[in-house]
Amino acid sequence: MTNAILTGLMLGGMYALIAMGLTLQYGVARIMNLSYGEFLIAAAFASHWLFTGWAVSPFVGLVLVVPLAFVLNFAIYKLLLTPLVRRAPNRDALEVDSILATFGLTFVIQGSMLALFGGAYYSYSFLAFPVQFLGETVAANRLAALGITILLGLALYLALTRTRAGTAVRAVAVDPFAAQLVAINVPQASALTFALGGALVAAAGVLVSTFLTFSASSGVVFTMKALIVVVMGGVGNMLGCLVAGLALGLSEALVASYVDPGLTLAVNFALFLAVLLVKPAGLFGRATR
Amino acid sequence: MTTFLTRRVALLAAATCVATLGLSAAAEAQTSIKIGYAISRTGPNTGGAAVTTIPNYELWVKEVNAGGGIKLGDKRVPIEVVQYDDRSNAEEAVRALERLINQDKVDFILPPWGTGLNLAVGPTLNREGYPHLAATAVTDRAPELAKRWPNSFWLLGTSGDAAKTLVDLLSKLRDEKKIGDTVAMVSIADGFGIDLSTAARPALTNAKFKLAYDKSYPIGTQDLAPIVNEIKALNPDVFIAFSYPPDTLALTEQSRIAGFNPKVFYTGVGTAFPLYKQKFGKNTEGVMGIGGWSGDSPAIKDYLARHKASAANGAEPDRWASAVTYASLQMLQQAIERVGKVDRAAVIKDLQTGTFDTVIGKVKLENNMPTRYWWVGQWQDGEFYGIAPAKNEGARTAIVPKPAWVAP
Amino acid sequence: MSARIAGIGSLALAAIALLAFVPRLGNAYYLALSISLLQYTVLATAWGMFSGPTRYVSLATTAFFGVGAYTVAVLGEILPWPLVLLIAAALGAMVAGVVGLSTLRLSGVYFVIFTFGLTELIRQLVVWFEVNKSRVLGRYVFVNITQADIYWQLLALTAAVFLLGWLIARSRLGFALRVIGEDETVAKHCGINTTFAKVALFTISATIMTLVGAIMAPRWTYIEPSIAFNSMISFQVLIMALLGGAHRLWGPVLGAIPLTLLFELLSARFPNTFTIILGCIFLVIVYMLPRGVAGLFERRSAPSAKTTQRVTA
Amino acid sequence: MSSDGGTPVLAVNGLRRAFGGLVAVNDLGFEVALGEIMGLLGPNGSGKTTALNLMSGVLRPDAGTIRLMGQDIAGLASYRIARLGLARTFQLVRVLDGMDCRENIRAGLAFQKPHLTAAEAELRIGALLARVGLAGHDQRPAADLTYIDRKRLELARALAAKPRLLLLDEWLAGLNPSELAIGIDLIRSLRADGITIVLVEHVMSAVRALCDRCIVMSSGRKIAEGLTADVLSDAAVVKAYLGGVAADA
Repeated sequence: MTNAILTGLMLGGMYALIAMGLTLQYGVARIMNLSYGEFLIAAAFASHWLFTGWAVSPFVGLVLVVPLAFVLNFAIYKLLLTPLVRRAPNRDALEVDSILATFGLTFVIQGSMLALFGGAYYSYSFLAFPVQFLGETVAANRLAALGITILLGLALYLALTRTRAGTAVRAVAVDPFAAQLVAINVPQASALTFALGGALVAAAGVLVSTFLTFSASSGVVFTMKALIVVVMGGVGNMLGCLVAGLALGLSEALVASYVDPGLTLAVNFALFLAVLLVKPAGLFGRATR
Repeated sequence: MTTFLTRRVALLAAATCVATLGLSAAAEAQTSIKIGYAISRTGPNTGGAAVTTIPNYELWVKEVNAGGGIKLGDKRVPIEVVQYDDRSNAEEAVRALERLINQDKVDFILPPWGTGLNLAVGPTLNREGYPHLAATAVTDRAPELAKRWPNSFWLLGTSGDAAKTLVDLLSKLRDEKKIGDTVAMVSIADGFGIDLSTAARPALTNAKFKLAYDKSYPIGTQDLAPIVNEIKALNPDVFIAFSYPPDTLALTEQSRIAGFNPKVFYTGVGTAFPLYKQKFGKNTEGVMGIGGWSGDSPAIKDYLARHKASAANGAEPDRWASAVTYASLQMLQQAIERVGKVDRAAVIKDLQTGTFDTVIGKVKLENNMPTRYWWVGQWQDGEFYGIAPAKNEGARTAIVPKPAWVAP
Repeated sequence: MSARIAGIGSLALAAIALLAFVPRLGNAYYLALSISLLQYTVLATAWGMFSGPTRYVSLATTAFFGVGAYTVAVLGEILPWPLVLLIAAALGAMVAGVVGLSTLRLSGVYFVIFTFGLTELIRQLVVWFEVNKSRVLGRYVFVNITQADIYWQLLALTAAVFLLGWLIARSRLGFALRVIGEDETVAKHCGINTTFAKVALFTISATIMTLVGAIMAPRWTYIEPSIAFNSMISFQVLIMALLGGAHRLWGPVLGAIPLTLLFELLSARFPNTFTIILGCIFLVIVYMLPRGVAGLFERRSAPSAKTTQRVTA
Repeated sequence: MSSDGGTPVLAVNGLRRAFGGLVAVNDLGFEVALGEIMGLLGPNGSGKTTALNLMSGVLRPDAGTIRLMGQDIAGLASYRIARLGLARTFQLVRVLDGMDCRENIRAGLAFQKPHLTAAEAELRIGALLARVGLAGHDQRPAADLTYIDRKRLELARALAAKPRLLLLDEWLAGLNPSELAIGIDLIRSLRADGITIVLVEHVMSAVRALCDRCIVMSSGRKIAEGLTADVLSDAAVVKAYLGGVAADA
C-alpha cells in the first residue's frame, strides 16, 4: 500500500510539475499554449545533450536551461503573441488566436527538433539507482524530481502570495481590466508570467528527461496531460494544479496496483470528467466566468 | 454563390497543385529506377521508423548508387528516390502511395513502418501490382494476407510463431532444471502486445507453466513501477513483457531499481535497440528480448559497420527488424537484377520463388514468408545474439539464470 | 430572393453532378485526394455547424469519427452496408446526446479539454474492452467497397451537410443558435431553451462526423484504436474550420481545402523540413488572416472593427 | 400591498440567496399589482440586481417563492420564465452586436408561443422599432448604434415578447437630460399598454416621475416600502444612501 501511494505521489508530483507552467501561461497570460509540450521536450533534449555530450549533470543543466527558457519565452511572448493580445477584443478571441498561433509554433519547434535529433527515442541514466524512502525502494531520479517539484511549487507559491510582483500576477489572473485600473502594468506582468511558465516547463523537461524515454514527437502527450491537470485543478490556480496532479497520479498508481493496469488511463480520464461534471470550473476554479 | 465559390477555389488550388507536381513527374526513359516510399517522419510512429526503417532505406540507396546503381541487363541505372511523410496516419499513408504510383509513377515502392500501416497500404499495393516487402509487420494473419495479396511478403513472421518459440525455449530451460514454472506476463494494450499475449497465454498453459500475473497496460503509461512491484512480490521465474520501446526501457529501469531479477527477463520491442545498450550498459547482460541476429556472422558484422558509418550520429541498427529490412532491400535489388527490367509482375514472381543472398544469410521464401526467424535474442557481452529457435545458424546458448543487476 | 436560391441550388447541383465524375478520371491519386478533400470538408463543416454559432471549441471530432470507424470494424463484415451506416449514425447520435447534456454547461477551455478527455476515455475503454473481452486489438475490415464508392458516399454526405446547414440556418433553431452565439444570457431571456438548441446541434454535427468515420473505414483494411481515434483529426479539423471561418456555413470549407492541399504539397516538396515550413506558413496565415479565409470574401459593409473581431471568436 | 385586489402580477415571498457567507438577498417579500410601476431602490451592492436575477431565473433562490401571475417560478430556467411573460433589460446594456436591429427584435419574439407567421412578425418588428424611436434603422448593425439607441433596441427586444412583467435594470442610467426625458416618456407609455414594470434605478428624478410605489433594499434586506414620496423621505432610506444618490433627489 505504501508503495502504491508513494509511486502515486511521485507520479502525481510529476504531473503537477508538468502543469504548473501552463497554469501560469493560460491562467494569467491567457495564452492557450498548444506548443507547451514541445518546449518540455526541447528542454529534455537540451538536458540530454548536456549530459551525454558534456557530462553536465541535469541539476547543473537546470541552472543553464531554465534561465535560457525564461528569456526565450519572454521573447516569444513579446514578438509573437503580443500582436495577438493587442488585436483580440476579448478573452474568447485571444483563446482562438493563441490556439492557432501556438499550433503553428508546435510544428516549427517539433520540426527543428526532428531536424536536429531525428525521430528516434532518447533516454539516459542519471541517478538511476534505488534508494530507501519510508521503508520502500524507489528510484532516486524520480524522488529527486519530486523533491525539486515541491521546492519549485513552494517557491512559486511564496512568490505569488508574499511578493508585490506575485500579487500583481494574481490580480491579472482574476481580472486584467481591473488590474490595469490599479496601476499594474498588465502587458509586462503577462509577458513575465508567460516567461516564468516557460521556465517552469523547461525545468519539468529537464527533470522528466532523467527518467522518461522521449522523442521529438512526444510533446503532444505532455501538452494534453498538462491541460488536463490545469483544467481539472482550475485554471490559474497553483494549489488546484498540485491537488489535481496528485489525484491523477494516485488514482493511476492505485488502479494499477489493485484493479487493472489496463484501466489506469481510463480511470484518469473518468476522474477528470467526473470532476468537471460536478465542478464545471475545476476543483479550485472560480464558479463563474 | 457559396457552393460555386467553394468549388472554384478548390479547382484553382487543385490546378496549381497539379501543375507543380506535373513538372517533377516528367516521363523519362529507363535511365534510372524510381523508388518511392512514405514513412512516418512525424507522429507516434516516428520513433520506430527513425531507428529501424529510414536509416536502412538511406543506407541501401547510398550504397547501390555508389556502386553505379541497379543492374538492368548490361547497364547500371541509379536509384532516384521520391519520399513523403505519412504522419503516422493510415489515411495519409494510403494516399501517399496512390500519389507515388499515379503522379510520380515510381517503379517500386518501399513499405511504411509498422504493422498497422503495412496492413493499411496492402490493398493499394496489391491492386496496383507492386511488390510489398513488409519487414516491420508482425501479424498472425500474415499467411492469410500473403494468400489474399500474392504481391505481399511478410518477412517478420507471425506473433503466434513468436510466442510459441519463446515458450519452447522456456520449456527447454525448465527441462534442463534451469528455471521453475511460474511466469509473469505483461503486455501493452496495442495490436502487438495483445496479439503476442493472446498467442502466448494458451502456449504457456499447455506447456504447464503457471501464469502468476497476466495484465496489460495502456499506451502512454508513464510509470510502470506498480506493475513491477506487484510482479516482484510474486517472485516468478520468468518475466515476459510484450512492450514498446519507451515501456521496455521503463520496465527494465524499474526492475533494476526494485531489484527484481528473475531467472529469465524478457522484454519486447526496443530491447534490440542500440539505445537499450547505450542506456543500460553492463546491465544488459542476460536480458532477453524479441528479435536477435547472428552477431558472429561476418555479413552482420560488416552490415553493422556500414550502418554506423552511414547513419546520422553514427547510429547503430536495431538487432531485429533493421537487418531484415536491409535484407528485404537486397532481395528487391537481386530480384530486379535477375529480371533485368522494370517488370513488377516478374519481380514479384522472382521474389516468390528465388533464393537471395542477404545480410541475414540465404533467404528463400515459402508462401511469401521466410522459413527462419529470430524470435528470441539475448544481450551477451554487449551484443544482442539470437538464441531461439536454436536450429538457426549462429544461435547462441542462453545464459540462464540472468546475472544480477549491477550498479550503473 | 427565391430566384437567387434557385440559382445557387442549380449551381450546387451542377457542381455535385460534375464532381461525381471524378472517379471516372481513372487516376487513383486524384480520387484519393478528392476523398481527402471531401472528408475534411464534411468534418470541418460539421464542426463549424455547432462550434461556429455557439463558439464552443470542440476536440471531440476524433471521438465521433472513431466511433463510426469502429462500428464498421466490428459490424462491417456481418451486416449489410446501409444498416452498418445507420447503426453508426445512431451510436454517434446517442453518444453525442449524452455528452451534450452533461457537458454543455462547461465553458471556454473547460469544454475544450473535456471533449479531448472524452475522446481519450472512449479510446481507452475500446482498448480495454478489446484486450480483455474480445482479446483482439486491431480488426480487419474486408468489405466489398471500392474507393469510388467511398468517394460517392462522401460526396452525397457533403451535399446533405450543406443542404442541412442551409436549412438549419433558415430555421428557428438556426436563429436561436445565432442569438446564443451572440449572447447566451440574452438568448435565455428571449425564451430560447439554450440547452436543447445546443444539444440538438451538437448531436447533428456529431452524427455527421460519425458517418464520415464509418464511410472512411473500409479504406484502410485494418483498424485499431490508434488509427480510428487519431487525435490529430480533431486538431486538423479545428484548425481548418477556424482558419476558414467557422461563423459561416461555407467558411470551414475555405480552410479545409487549402490546408489539405497545402499539407499535400509540402509533404511532397519538402518531406524532411515539412513540419517547419508548415508551421511557418501557419503562423503567417494566423497573422495575416485574423478573420479566417471567409473574412476575405465577406461583404464590405461589414460593421465596425469591434464587431467583426467578435464574430471570429 | 396592492390595493385593488386580484392576483398580483408578481408576488415575492421570503426570497433568500447567499454567495458563500454573504447573504445577497435576505427574506425579501413584496407584491406588484397589474399595471403598476414599482421602484426597487438601494445603494450599490444592496442586492437589487441579485433580486432581479432571482426573478428572471439567472440564479436559483436558496429559499422563498416568486409568483408570476400566481404561478411559482422560483428556480425555473430563464427561458421558461421568459415564455411565461417576464422580460428584462440589463444593467450593462446587452444587444446582439453581430445582428441588425430587426434581427435583434426578432430574437425577442421568435421564441414566444404561439409562433407568429413571418408576415405578422415583420409587422410587429416594424411597429416596435417605431415605438422606441428607431424607425428607419432596420438594417443597421446593432454595434453601430449610439448608447441611447442601444438602450432603445434592448427595450424593444424585451417588449417584443409582449411581456406581462418587465424588469428594467438601470435602464435610464447614463442618459443626458433630454434623453432622460424621452426615456421617461417611453416607459410611462408602456404602462398604458398594461405592462407591469419593476424599475431598478438610481436616477431619483425618474423614480419620482414614474414609480407608484417603491421598496428600498440595504444589505440584502428590505428596509422600506410604500408610496414613492413617503419612501424617499424616510430617514432610514436617506441614511442607507448616506447622502450618496439621495443628494441628487
